[in-house]
Amino acid sequence: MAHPISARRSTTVSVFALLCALLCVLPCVLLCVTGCKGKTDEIVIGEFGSLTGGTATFGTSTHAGVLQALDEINARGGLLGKKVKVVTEDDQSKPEEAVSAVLKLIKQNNVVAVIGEVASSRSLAAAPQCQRNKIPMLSPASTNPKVTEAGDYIFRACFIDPFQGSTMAKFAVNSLKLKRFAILTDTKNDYSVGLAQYFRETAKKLGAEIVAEESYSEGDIEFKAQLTSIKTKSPEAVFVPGYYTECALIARQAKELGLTVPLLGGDGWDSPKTTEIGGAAVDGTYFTNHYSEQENRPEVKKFIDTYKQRNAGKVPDAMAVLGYDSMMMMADAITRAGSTEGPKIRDALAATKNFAAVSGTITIDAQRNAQKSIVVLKIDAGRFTFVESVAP
Amino acid sequence: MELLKRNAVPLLLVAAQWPVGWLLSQTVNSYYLQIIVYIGINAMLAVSLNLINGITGQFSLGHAGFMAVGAYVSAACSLFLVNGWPAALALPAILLAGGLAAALAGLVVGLPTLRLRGDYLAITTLGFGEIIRVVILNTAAVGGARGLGGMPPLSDFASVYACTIVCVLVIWRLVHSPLGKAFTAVREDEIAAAAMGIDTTRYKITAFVLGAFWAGVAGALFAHFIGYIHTNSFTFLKSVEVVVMVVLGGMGSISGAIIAAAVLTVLTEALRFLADYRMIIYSVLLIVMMLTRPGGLLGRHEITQWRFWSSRTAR
Amino acid sequence: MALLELTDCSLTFGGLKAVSAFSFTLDAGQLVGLIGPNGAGKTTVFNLITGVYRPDRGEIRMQGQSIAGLPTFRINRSGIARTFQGIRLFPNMSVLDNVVVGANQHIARAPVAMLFRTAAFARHNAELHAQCMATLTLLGLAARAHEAAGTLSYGEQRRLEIARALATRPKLLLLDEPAAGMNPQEKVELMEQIRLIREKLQLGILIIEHDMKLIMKMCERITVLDHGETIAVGKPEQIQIDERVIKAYLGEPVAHDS
Amino acid sequence: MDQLLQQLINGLAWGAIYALIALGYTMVYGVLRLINFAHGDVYMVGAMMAYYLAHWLGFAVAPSTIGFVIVLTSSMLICGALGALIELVAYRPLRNRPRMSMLITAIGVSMLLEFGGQRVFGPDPKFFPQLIESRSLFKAGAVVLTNIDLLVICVSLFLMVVLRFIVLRTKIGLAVRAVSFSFETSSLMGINVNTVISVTFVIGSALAAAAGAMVGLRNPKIEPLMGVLPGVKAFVAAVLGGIGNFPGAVVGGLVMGVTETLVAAYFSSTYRDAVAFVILIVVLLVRPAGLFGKVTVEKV
Repeated sequence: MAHPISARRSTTVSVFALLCALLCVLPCVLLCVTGCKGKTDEIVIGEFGSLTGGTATFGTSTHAGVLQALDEINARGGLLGKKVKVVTEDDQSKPEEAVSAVLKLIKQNNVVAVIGEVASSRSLAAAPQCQRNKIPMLSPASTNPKVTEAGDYIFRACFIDPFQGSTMAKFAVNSLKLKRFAILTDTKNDYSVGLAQYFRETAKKLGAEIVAEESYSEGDIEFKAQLTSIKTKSPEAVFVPGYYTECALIARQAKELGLTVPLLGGDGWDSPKTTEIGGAAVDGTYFTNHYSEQENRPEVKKFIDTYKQRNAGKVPDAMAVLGYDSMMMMADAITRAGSTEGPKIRDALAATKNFAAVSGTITIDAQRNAQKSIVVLKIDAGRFTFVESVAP
Repeated sequence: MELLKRNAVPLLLVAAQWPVGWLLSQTVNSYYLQIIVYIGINAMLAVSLNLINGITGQFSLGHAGFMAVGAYVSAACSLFLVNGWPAALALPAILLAGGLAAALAGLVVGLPTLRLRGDYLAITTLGFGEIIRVVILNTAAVGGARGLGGMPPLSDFASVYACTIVCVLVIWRLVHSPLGKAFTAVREDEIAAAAMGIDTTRYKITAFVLGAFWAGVAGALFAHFIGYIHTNSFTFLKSVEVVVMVVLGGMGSISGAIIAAAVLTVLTEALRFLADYRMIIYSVLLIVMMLTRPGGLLGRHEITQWRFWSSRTAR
Repeated sequence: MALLELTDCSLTFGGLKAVSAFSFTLDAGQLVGLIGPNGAGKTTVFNLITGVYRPDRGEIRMQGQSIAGLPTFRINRSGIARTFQGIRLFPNMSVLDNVVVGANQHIARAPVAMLFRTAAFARHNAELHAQCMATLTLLGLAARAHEAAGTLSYGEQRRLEIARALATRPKLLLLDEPAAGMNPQEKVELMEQIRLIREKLQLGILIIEHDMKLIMKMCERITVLDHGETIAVGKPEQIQIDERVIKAYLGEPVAHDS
Repeated sequence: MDQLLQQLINGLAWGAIYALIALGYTMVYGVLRLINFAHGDVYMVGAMMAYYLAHWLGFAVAPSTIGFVIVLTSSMLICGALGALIELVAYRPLRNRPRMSMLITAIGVSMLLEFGGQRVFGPDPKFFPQLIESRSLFKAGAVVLTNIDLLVICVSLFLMVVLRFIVLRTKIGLAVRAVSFSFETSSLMGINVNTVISVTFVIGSALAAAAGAMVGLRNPKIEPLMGVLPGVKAFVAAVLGGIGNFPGAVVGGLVMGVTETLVAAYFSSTYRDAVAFVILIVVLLVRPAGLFGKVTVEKV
């Protein structure tokens, strides 16, 4: 045995030698195990999302939408005469995993384009990798304006925070004639924080007053403390920009505490779960969304029917719609590009104009954001009814 | 001169990371390179936590908190302070900033809490990690819930591995020096150690601060490798992940911690093909590994000890 | 001046008087025995001296300096080292490392030298190593220097505790039942070793022991404790015939069980 | 004043839930000195089981109080069995091993339940059927007390009384206390330690399941990760009260619930989660073994 208290130079060296050897061998083994080259007779598109972890419910919804679009595309004969394949990677709702996932898609699966992520944080983490490798990335639902600023290969299929936040503020002040608002924000969620910020700014500009600002965290189920505080300030409406996972419960507890003013929300409310969990408590809520079931556009009806068929009668939420639209936009871009080369798909995506998506007619603007009109819905006896439409 | 000669091997090893890094970047695709870099960062986290949990016998569950401090401070530093400096200057600056900030946090947390024992210490360190996260989430200057991005890609394979080697070397030499053996003595029997004239609190705090320092450096490297940080990367689960590495490697075994970091990092990637079954299998494997080798992969031994190679009795 | 001086020390646990009004002195180079029946408070006295407990009342002086209430490690640095009744080694460390930890206070604090492993550091290490091995040799443990302390036999562990305590270079050594669990042969060896240590290092030694033969043979003076109180002080031959001592050990006809 | 009263009601109902979960932590910690990381997830399974039972047994379409009682008790039984199973498979083989190894398997089990839950139950939130219609029992000014809040508090209280009876008045309770005191001595005294530990897990897990089912009723949104945060908070509550101490866990839970509510109401809802930990740290600095815990002095 080495001498315990004398300097152990030789042994230190051997540790490093061994470890270095180990570190070299492991990746090689990996390479053999997972290394798979894409076949040339198919077009591979990558998808990364949160299939597990804190926001798994959004990731799986998006995934269902993407798969539905994929099947429709392949049923039509694929793209450029080739079958389309989607490789999906889970990022466990963690930013650094999103980086791994995207790199794997690009380097191992040789994808021609990437769809993802719902959460802006993960999109922001992954975007530089797509940009560096000149692979177009289309985010279905990352609303933070910064996402597409990562580079000219990064696009999105959804609204950005300023648009939704200020639209709701204008609607509440101008159409509903309300003057006193409370805001209940999910501080762990940048979408919620973003919407709240622009709602606040616009509402104040229009002369309304924010009488209370409270917050909660993703995953909470107890909001009575915040709601009781809000109630004492007697607002005329409460803006709750968040996801249906919490919003429906907020509505319920608000009613239980006797806070009966209307709630206002964003597209995070769009889910059958909102009415299922919220019950009668969500009636009277106004929220902004991409489309309305009552619009009678053929895309909408077809999408919802097929979705129900494929997913055991489940009604799609906003995430599923955006996942579907993203895949369809990407397919459209690839067809127009006539090629699977990154730069050409990018140019085609950037040139997307008046694309008839389920979530509206989409035009990609110079900032690579989707321009589409917004609709305001009201929940009435458990149904989402159309109130008005606002052009971008 | 004499110093150089005596430390030629480690110095060469550190220096060799740059040509090796260049070589790797030419031959290995960036996906593998990224996994290799993650291994380095995780190894640094595991080894530094091992100093606290394995060698000194304390129980910290807040390593992700220190990592977060390092990541955010260094990121803020490179965005607002050393913006525009040449990389050769900016890199050491941000690493030092991240490390020192985390070390300071370690001192602040350690001073009052280290008199708590075992699980009480664990829960307060866990609490500290969560407090850090809540504070960051509510600090608009560092992005809050939107995360912080735009850091220059200062860290790469070479800088990560150079730092990992230095970290391992410092901790190895410390705990294997006559003076440093007191760390292990504190773990083995605190009362006896005190009776031998060892200021146990001071050793515990030293371990805490030094461990936090390297976690901060790891955080800084992480932030500048990914280029975007968000509090979701530094949850209590990240702390748990590092604790798992330490225990799986064998409490107190530095080489064990490195091996466990590598194994677990590669394992999560290798299981990718399982998609949403991945973490289920991962957790089952974790339980099985622990049941079959309860003392960790190397037990308390180092891979360099012949006992490990020659007899299977070592656990 | 006395090496160690306790004046009127008392300690109660809850309502129980563990040690009451205990006074005691020990001069440099003296070997004193502390005996008494089980639960008499002998180990508590050790714990008071070494700062594990703080006396409710009373004064403890080491070479004239008050040490009552100081943290354990400071008391050790003032020159008091001890062994433990229930062995408290560092079981997963090697025998040699146990002694090295004992020598901790006498190792140069030079972080730079340590990190860069300078020649001075290596030299210092070699010296330290030689010293520690010498200490181990003194207690007959040199051959086992590289084994884990936990694997030693009971008797060897007791001797290692002494070696570790000696490595702190104390002026006063407190031995808590050093011969417990040893066979007669080992006890004889131990006595020889203690005598040797005392001669070589000129230490004051305070020893708790249940083996009367050993105590009577070795000690110059004996203090007898019972129920936390000093019941006798004197030379071995005086103690042997002291009535209160005999009563404490054998009990009165209607004995209170202890 | 009205608001304060309302907040106190909110806090107490919420604290009762924490207390039920905290009791499980404290019991397991008492006998095994193990932070049972999987405990929060057992609470989740409790809620899920109640959800599925309510649907399978048809109470979801025909709600009734009896239905809730049946669902609650069956869920408690199932989770009790689950707890015993977890102990048997993941903890028992490691009982004489370093404590850390058991902690890691506990983390493993926790992850297995979470990720397995996402796979089996699906990651989307589920609506817990309203087996008892929520209505306000009385309104005094702005203060509202709902029947559900009252039910949560009463059921929790009832379960705690039952637990207290078991622990203090029955033979098995005595054995649990003995094992908590000393593992080795109890086995020498002829106590079957394995049985006692299994019973501890059964009771602790059943309490968590009860908490899960009641949370489902009160805050009717359940999902596979719902146990993570309450799990950590309940553990904090147990430590706050002095881990290993039963009344301590209850008081700790109530204190946590009420403080969190008050902090969210009067201070800042943003910092609510942080404040819980700050309080814990402050309490531990003043009383290192929690509010009711005894500082154990190691015998030298």
